Amino acid sequence: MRAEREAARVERVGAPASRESAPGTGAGDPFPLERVVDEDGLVADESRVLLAGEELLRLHRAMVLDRALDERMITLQRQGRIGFYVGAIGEEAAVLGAAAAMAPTDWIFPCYREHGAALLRGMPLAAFLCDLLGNAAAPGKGRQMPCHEAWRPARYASVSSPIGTQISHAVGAAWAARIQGEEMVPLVYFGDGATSSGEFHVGLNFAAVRHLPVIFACRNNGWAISLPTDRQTAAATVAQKAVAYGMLGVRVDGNDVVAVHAATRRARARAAAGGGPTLLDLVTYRMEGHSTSDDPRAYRAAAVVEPWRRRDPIERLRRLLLRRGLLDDAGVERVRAEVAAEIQVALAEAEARPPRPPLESLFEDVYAEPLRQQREQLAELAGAVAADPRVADPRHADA
Amino acid sequence: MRAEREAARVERVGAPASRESAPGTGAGDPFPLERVVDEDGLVADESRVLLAGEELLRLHRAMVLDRALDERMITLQRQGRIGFYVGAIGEEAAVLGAAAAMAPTDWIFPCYREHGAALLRGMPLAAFLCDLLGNAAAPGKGRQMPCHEAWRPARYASVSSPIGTQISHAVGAAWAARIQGEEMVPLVYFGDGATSSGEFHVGLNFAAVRHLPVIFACRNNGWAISLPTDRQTAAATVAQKAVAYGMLGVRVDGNDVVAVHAATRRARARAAAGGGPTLLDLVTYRMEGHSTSDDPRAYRAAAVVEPWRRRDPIERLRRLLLRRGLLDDAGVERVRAEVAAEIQVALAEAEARPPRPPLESLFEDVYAEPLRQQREQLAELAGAVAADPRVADPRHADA
Amino acid sequence: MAALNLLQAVNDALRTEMRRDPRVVVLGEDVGRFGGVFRATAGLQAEFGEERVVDTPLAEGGIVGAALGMALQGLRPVPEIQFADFAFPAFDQILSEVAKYRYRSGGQFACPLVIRMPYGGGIHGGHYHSQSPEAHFIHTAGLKVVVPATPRDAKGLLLAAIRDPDPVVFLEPKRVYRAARGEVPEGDEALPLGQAVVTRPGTQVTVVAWGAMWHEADRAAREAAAEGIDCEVIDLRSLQPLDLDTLVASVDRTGRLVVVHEAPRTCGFGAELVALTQERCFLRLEAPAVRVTGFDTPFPYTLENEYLPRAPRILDAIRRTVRF
Amino acid sequence: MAALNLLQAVNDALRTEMRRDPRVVVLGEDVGRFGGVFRATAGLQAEFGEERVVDTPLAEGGIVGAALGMALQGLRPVPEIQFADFAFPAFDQILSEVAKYRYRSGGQFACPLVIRMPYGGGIHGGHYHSQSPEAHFIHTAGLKVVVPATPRDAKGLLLAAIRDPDPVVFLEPKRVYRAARGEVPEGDEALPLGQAVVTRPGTQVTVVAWGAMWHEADRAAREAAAEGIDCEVIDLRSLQPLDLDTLVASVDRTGRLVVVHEAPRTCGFGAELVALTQERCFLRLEAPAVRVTGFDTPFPYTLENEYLPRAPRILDAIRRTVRF
Ligand SMILES: Cc1ncc(C[n+]2csc(CCOP(=O)(O)OP(=O)(O)O)c2C)c(N)n1
Ligand SMILES: Cc1ncc(C[n+]2csc(CCOP(=O)(O)OP(=O)(O)O)c2C)c(N)n1
Ligand SMILES: [Mg+2]
Ligand SMILES: [Mg+2]
Repeated sequence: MRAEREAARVERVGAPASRESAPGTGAGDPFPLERVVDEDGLVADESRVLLAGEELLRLHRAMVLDRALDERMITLQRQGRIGFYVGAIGEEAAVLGAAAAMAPTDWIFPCYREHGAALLRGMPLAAFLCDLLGNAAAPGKGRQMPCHEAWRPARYASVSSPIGTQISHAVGAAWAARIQGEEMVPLVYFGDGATSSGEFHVGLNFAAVRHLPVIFACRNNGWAISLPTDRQTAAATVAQKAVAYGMLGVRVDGNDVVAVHAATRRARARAAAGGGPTLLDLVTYRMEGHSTSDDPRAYRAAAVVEPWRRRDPIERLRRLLLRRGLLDDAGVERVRAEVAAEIQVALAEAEARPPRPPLESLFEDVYAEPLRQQREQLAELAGAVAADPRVADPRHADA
Repeated sequence: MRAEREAARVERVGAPASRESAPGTGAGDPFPLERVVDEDGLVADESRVLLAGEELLRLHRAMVLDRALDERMITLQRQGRIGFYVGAIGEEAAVLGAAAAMAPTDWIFPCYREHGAALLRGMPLAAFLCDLLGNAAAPGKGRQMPCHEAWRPARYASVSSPIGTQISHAVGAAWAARIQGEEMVPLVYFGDGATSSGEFHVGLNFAAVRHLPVIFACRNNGWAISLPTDRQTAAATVAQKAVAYGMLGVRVDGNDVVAVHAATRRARARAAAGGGPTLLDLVTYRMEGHSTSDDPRAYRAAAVVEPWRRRDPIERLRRLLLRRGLLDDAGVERVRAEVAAEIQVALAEAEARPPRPPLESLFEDVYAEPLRQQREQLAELAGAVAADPRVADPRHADA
Repeated sequence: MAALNLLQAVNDALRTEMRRDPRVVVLGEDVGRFGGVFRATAGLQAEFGEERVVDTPLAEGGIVGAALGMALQGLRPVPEIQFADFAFPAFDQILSEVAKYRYRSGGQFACPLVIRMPYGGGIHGGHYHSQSPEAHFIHTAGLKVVVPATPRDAKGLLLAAIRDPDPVVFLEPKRVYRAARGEVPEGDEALPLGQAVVTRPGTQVTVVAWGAMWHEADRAAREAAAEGIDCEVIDLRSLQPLDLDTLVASVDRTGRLVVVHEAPRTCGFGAELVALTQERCFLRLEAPAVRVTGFDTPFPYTLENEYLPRAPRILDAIRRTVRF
Repeated sequence: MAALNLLQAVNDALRTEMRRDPRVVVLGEDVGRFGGVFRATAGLQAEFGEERVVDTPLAEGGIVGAALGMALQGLRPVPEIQFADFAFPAFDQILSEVAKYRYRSGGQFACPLVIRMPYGGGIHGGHYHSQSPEAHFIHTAGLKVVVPATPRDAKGLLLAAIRDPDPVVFLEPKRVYRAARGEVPEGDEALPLGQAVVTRPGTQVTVVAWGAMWHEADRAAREAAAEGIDCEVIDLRSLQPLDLDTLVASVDRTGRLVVVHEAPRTCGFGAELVALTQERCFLRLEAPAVRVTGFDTPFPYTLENEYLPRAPRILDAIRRTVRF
C-alpha cells in the first residue's frame, strides 16, 4: 500500500534513535552518531583525533574549571551569596569542544550555559563572578540575572533569557561579515527546547537560503526544564531538522569532546570555504536540575540519570589523557587544585567589590545618552531616597 | 572525505527538484511528485482515480466557478466596485481537490485564496460577494478587506492577513476534537511563503509531537509576492520539511485535481485512524499577480509563466472529462454559462444591499457585549456626525 | 473557607472549574507532570489526565494559537505563559488573532480563553522574569485584562475569567504568590469582572493600584494615616473592563490621585488613568495626578527594589500630592 | 531642492545614506528586486547589489534578529517591515532584544538600526494593513520612535535615524505616501531627532499630532481659523525622544490641548501626552485635554473614514475645548 510506503519513508529519516544508543554504523542511518573517543577513553580511528596533546590538556583544564565553578556556585547560591545559577554539569564537552574549534575572532552567541566558553575566550573569572553577584564591578552592571554575561573583547555576545532569540543574531553577524569581506564564522548555542521555537526555524532558514557561514550548535541535553526531548519533538534526532532547510545536519556524541571539536572544526572549515551553514546535534545530558530554581525530583526519576554517570565527559577525556600518558593521577589532582584556587582567588576579588551598582547606573545605557525621562527619573529617585532612605533599602522587599 | 560524505547525505534529501520537472520515479527520490492525470488528461493507473464521474463533474464546476469568479472580481476591482481582490487563478486544483476530500464536519482553516472552498462548502455566493463589498449584509460586517471571509455554518474559519497564524489554530481544533471524542480532521491551507514563518514550524511540531490528526496543505505556488520559492528556502521541496517533525510529507502535482484529492483523502484516512498529521506539498503556480495591488511585471518575466499555461488545472480536468465522455464541448460551455449567470445574479443581489454597515456595527463584536468605551465612543461618534455630517463622509478621505 | 496563598488559590480555581466543566483544559510549558515552574498547576495532570493538562513544546505562539483553535472547537482553554516576559513570541497570536477573532468574523466566531501569566518584579528575576506588560494588552481592543491582588480575588476572578465569553489575559502577581495569604471560599463562586474594590475608604487622596503594588499602596496608606493623611485605596482588580465609576467617584471626593504600577511610566496604564480622570474630574482635581511607577528602563536585577514603586516612594508621592 | 512625495523622500534618504556609508544595508520582504510593495526601496538593489539590498524569506522575527546581528558586527541595517501590522511576529526581537541589548550588556554592545514600517489607515486596508502600533514601542525603553509627516522631514529624519547610535522605529504614514508632496533638499543633511515643530502658531488651543493625522489637524486648524478660533498646531515628528518643552510651552500659553492620533484611544500615546501636560501645566489648563483618536476596536474596512480622526472630528473637539 502506498500509505505504508510513505510511512516507511518517514521511518527512514525518523526512526526513533535512542539517545543512549551506540553510534550508528552509517549504513542506512542518515544521521549516525559521530564518536571518536569511547567511554573507556579508547580511540578506534586515530586519524580522527585532530587535537594535539597540549590542546587536549587545555580543554581538559577548561572542562574541570567549568565543572568546579558550577559546583561551587550552586553552593554559593544555597548559601544565599548569589541569587541564581544555571550550569553545564555533564555538558562541558558540548560547550567547550565547540568553542575550542572556532577562530578567536569568530563571534560566539551563547544560550545560558556557556560561561565555560566565555572563560576559555578570555573573560576574566573575577569579571564573570562580579556579574553573578551583580555588583558595582560587574561588566553587565548588575542588570541581568546571574549567568547572563556578555564579554565584548572576546566577541562573546550578550546572554538573554528568551529562548532562541540569539539564533538569528548569529545569522546577521555572518551576513555582515560576508558583506565586509571578513572571514568570520559565528557559533551559536541553544538547547533542544529551543528547536521548537519559531526563532530556530526562522534563523536556520535564513542562513540556508543565503548560504551563510554559521554553526548552529544544539546542546541536545535531553530536557527543557521538565520536558524530555521526545515530548519536545517527534523527530528521532535534532540533526534531521536540517533537512527542512536543505542544510547539513550532523549528529555527534556530545559527551566526547574530541568528536565535538572535530565536527565543529569541520563545519567551520566548510563554512569558511563557502559551503554554508551546519546544524550540529550535540547529544548530551543535563545531569542536574535545570537551574538552582529547579528541583528535578518532581519530574525525573533518579534512575534515568544513572546510565549517564559513566558517560561523564570529563571522566572520558581523563581516561584518554591517562592512556596517552599526557596526564597522571597526580596531574589530575593538580589541575583540580589549581582550578579550585583560581576560583577562590577570583571569588575573594569579586566579593571585595562594592555589592551594589550606584543609583545612576539604573538609568545609563538605556540609550547612548539618557533622555529626559531617564534624567528626570534619576533625580526623582535620588530625591525619594533623600526623603526616605528606605526607598533604596533592599531589605524592605517582601510584601 | 567525511565532509564530502555528509554533503552527499544532504544532497540525497535536498537535491534541487525543479518545480517543472516530471514526477519522480520514486527510486532514490524520497519525495517524488505524485500525479494521476497527466497534462493531456491521460491516466496511467486507473486504480488511483478515487473520484466517481459525478464527483469529477462537481469538482470541475467548482473550479470553473472559482476561475470565473476571480476573473470577474479582478475586473470589478479595476472598475472600482470592490477595493481589493486576491484570487487563485491556476491554483484551483490545489484548493478544491483538497477541500473536496474532507468530511463536511472537518474544519477548514483558510489562507486567503480559498474562497472556492468556502463556496464548495456551501457559503452562498451572494454572501461572499457582500463580504467583498463590505456592505451592510456582509457576514463579516465590512470589517476586513475583501477575501477575508468566514463562514461558520460550514466550519470555515476566519481568514486573517498575518501569514501562518491559522496553522496552530488547526492544531488546536484537532486536539480539542480528540478530547471531545469527535472524529474531525482539520484542513489548513497556507502558501510556500508561510513555510518560512515561525507559525509554520511551531504548528507542525505541536501536531507531530501530539500525533494530532491535521492536514497541512501548502499551496506551493512558486511565489510569495515577488519572492520565488527558491529564495524562500534552500530545501528542494516543501515536502521534506516534514522530516524536521518526524511527520509524513507528500509531494503532489498541485495542478492535478485528482492527485490532490487522492493524496488528501489518504492523509485524512490516515489521520482519522490515529496515524497522525501529514504535510501536503501541492506544487502549483500563481499565474497572476499576487493580488490586485500587485504588478508582477516588476519582478517576473512573462516567459517564466508560459510553461505553466499548458499545465492549467481546469484544462487538464476538462481533457479527462472529455476523454471519458463525462462532458462534451457543449457541456463545457454550459457550465461556463451557468457559472457566469450565477455570478451575475449573486452580484446583483449583493450590490442591491445597503453599501455601508450602520455606525453602531463599528462597536459591536469587539467583546460579546460592548464595554463602556465602545458605548461612549459610539455616542461620541454619533454626536460628531450630528455636528458635522462630513465626519461620516467617505469622500472626505484624502489628505 | 480555607487559608490559602495566592498560588494555591489559582490552583484551587483551576481544579474547581475543571471538575465543574469538562471543556476546561490547561496547556503550557511544564504545566503537566511538573505542575508548573511555580506549581500553579500542581496535581492537575494527575487528576485530569494528559489530554486535559498538557505539557507543550517550547513555543508560546503555538500555545496561544492552539488554545484559540481549541476554543473555536468548543473547549475553554487556559494556556499558561511561564512568565509574562515570554508572551512576546505569542504577541502576534494574542494581539492579531485572539483579540480580533470575534470582530473580524462579524461575530460568527468567538474565542473565549484565559491566558494566565505570572508577572511583575520582586523575585530577583532581572530583565526577563519581572516585566509588567499590561499596557500592551489594554491597548488592544478585544482583550480583557484581570489582575488579582489577594487569594480570594485570584480564585473568584479566575473562575469568572474562564466563564467569560471573551478572551482574558490573567496576570498573576508572582511577587506575592506565596506572601499573600487569606481566606478563600471553598465553593465555585465567581467574582464579577470589571469591579474595582475600595479597600480603604479615605478622604484626602485616592491611591490606585493593582496586583503586587496594591500591597505596597495599602502599606503606604497605613503609614500615611500615621502621619495624619487620610488615603482612599482602590484595588482595580480588572484593568479592562475598567471600573471607571468607582475611580471617578473617589477622585471627585478626594480631588487628588496617585497611581501606582510597576511597568515603565511612559505609556503605562497609569497614563490612561490620569487621562481619564482629568477628562472626567477636571474641575474637582486639586493637584496634578501623580504616577509612581517603574522607571523608563529595562527591569534591573540588583537594584530592583529601587526600581519598584514600593511603599516609601508611594508615601513620598502621597505627601507631595497632599501638599501641592 | 526637488519636489518629492513622501515615498520618494524615503527612497532618496536611503539612497543618499547608502552612497555615503557602505555600512548601510536594507533587508526585508520584497525590498530587493521588486523595490518594496510601496516601492520605497525601488532601484536600490540595482545600484547597491544583492548583498546590500536583500530580499528575505517571510519572517519578520528573522528580519529584525538578523539586523541586530548585523549591527553587532558593525553594519547599519535598515530592515523594512512590510506593514506595521506585521511587526508583531518580530515583537520578541524588537522589545526583548533590540531595545535591551545595550542596557543588558552593561553598555558593552549596541545595536543601532532603523526599523522602517509603513503604518496607519486610510488606504482601505482593514484590520491588518492599517494599524498604528506606536504606543507599544514608546512603552518600551530603549527604542526611539520617529514619524515624519512631510517629505522634507521623512528624508531628514531618516538620515538622522540611520546615523543615530540607538535603535529607531521609523513609522511612515502610508496614507500620505503619495499625497504629501513638497520640496526636499538634495544634500545629505539630517534633521535632529527629538524636536517637534510648531507648524502653525496660535493662542487659543494647542493641537498636537504626527504622521498622517498632522495633515488632518492642520486642516482642522485652518477651518477653525475661519470660525475665529486660533489654534497652535504641533507636529511632534519624534515621539521618543519627545520634545516636551515645546509641548509644555505651548499649552502653558494656550491653556488647552487637543491630541490627535489614529491608534485606539485606550493606552494610546495620547494618554501619555495628556498625563504629561496635566503634570506640568496643571495650573495653566483651562479645560480638560481632549483626545481625538481611533476607537477602541480593531481597525475597520468599510467605515475606516468614520474610524479615523479626520479634520471634521478634530474641529468638533477644538470647538468643544474652546467652549469648555
Ligand atoms: C521564550 C521563552 N519561553 C520560556 C522560557 C522559560 N524557559 C527557560 S529555559 C527553558 C527550557 C529550555 O530548554 P532547552 O532549550 O533544551 O535548554 P536547556 O535548559 O536544556 O539547556 C524554558 C522553557 C524562556 N526562557 N523563554
Ligand atoms: C506576517 C506577515 N508578513 C507579511 C505579510 C505580507 N504578505 C502578504 S501575502 C505575502 C506572501 C505570501 O506568500 P505565500 O505564503 O507563498 O502565499 P501566496 O500569496 O503565494 O498564496 C506577504 C509577504 C503578511 N500578510 N503577514
Ligand atoms: Mg535542553
Ligand atoms: Mg506562494
